[in-house]
Amino acid sequence: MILDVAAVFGLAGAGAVGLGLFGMLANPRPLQKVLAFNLMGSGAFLMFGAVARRAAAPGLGPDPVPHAMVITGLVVSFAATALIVGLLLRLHAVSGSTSLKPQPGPRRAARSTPASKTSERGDAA
Amino acid sequence: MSWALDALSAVLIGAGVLGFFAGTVGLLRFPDTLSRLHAVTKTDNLAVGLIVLGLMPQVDGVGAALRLALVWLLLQASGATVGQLIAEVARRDGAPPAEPAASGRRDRGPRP
Amino acid sequence: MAALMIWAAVAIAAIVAVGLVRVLCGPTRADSMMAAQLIGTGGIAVLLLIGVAAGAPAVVDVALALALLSAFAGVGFVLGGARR
Amino acid sequence: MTAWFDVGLALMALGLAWRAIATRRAFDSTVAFVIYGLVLTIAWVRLGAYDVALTEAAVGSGLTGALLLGAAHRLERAPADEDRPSAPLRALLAVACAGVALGLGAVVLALPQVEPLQAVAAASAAEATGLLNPVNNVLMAFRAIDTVLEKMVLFAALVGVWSLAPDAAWGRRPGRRFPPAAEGPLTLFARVLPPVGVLIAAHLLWVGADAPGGAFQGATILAAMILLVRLAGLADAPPVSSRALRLLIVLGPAAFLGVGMAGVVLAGAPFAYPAAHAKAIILVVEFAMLVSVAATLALLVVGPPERAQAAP
Repeated sequence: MILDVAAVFGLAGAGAVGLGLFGMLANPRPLQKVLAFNLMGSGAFLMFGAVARRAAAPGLGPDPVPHAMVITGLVVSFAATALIVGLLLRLHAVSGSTSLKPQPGPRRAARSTPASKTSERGDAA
Repeated sequence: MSWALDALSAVLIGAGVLGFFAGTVGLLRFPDTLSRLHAVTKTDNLAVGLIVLGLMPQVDGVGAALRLALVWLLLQASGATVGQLIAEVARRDGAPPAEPAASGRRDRGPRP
Repeated sequence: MAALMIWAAVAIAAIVAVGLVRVLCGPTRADSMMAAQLIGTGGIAVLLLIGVAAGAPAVVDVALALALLSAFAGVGFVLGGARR
Repeated sequence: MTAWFDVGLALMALGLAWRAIATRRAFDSTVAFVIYGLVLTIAWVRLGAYDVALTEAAVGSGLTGALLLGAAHRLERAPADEDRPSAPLRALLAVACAGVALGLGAVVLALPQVEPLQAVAAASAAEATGLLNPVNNVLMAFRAIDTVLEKMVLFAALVGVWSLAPDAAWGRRPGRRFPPAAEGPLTLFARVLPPVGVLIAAHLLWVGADAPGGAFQGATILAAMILLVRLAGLADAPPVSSRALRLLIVLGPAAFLGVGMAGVVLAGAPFAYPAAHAKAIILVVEFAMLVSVAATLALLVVGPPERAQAAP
């Protein structure tokens, strides 16, 4: 067991995955769930960083393949976050709430007819 | 000649660290939001400036030194703007200025 | 010289962390934004110091990007907080 | 000395992560998350991953922060609507999540020091492409298909976000209109900063061939500049039905795909580059991606069209 840069930040990554998972399961607010999901992702990326550092060759620096994968992963998680935030805002605009539980009835009947169709299509995607 | 440059760097970087220290002391000790803002925006910009000056003799090439200077210039501009905007938020959220006489001087941030 | 830069970076990180704890507990929104501003400048100073100490000019580019984006984040905070 | 620095940095990151999930107000969570991103940027520099540090600074804290802040502001008055799990259930969840974290931690500690087979492969690709930055070699040559798919994901996400527009707003300008602010520090700033940002983006694209940087990092900075101009009310986004805008968005992925397919004819395999012109081709593709990705990222933050009437 070596406690060097890789181990320290790898452990921090493991901690961030745990915290993110807990936030996603235990926090009742959807926006904070999204945020916790991002925390989980960044923890996983940090562990990738530890792996890359462990494969460092003298004179070459850390393994570039995990780094490239983390960059791709950051972009993809941003895209997913943008999509889910869009869904959340649309749901709020249509139903006046961000709950995923079935509502007793649409609160704004006038606006919900064309729009709820859109949000369902979005949910399935 | 290089020992003189090293000594200059050491003095400037040390002064920069002191600047950050002073800013944080102000942040911890000042009573109201606007004076805390004053402490953060002013001393930190000065401290980064000192550190950048101290690092300039340590990098090779004019390009690298210019990029260091650019970092500081960007921070100056953004510190000035964001400081003003934060003061506006503080005012809207109802933070009272400490003393009416002094506040006029206090909440005006540095110009870019 | 590199050792001195690392020491300075550690000192600034510690100072900023102390200030951060204070400000994060602060009551108003302006205090939270100040926290972001403080760690933005402090983080850039730390990056410049460890970058030059390690002889990695790329870190100055990271600091440049951070300086641009910290301004952007600051404006975002304010527009979230102030302009209705 | 540096070991303690790393430990302190890691503890700071975990403390901020805790604050991001534990506070009640969405605004406070988001601020903690943005600062967490800044701390992670320094952590990536310590890990020697300068390319990732640039991306984390730009995307992890910059753009994601802007996106979440905007959403937090708009959901500020939303009622708390899901039920909080009961205390025993939360304790159980905490134990389970701690178990996951401990298991992952054990895996990290058990990682062996290995021979970098892939590092050698990617570094040797430098001779074929003429790029000296190993990470960009991986992104543009060694695993180019991943990078193409990543652009497709961005594109698909934008299509998804736009499809959330209400029928009445379809084809109009996306997002809300920010009225021009009174002449002040913000408008001055939004006029002075973008030219500097464009320069830095171009610099990152250019040095990306041989040093950390590249099209994606440059694109993020461009996107941030576009958003800054919009936040200051100096310009509005074009309507989503605009043909020029759509061409701009498709340009980068199309160029990359086209060059990749042309590789079948010119170099004998998809996403292979003719060795003599590899660097020039990669730079052209990266420039096309810079423009497209910047537009796509900015539009993802802005959101779907939602104004039923044309802007007043």
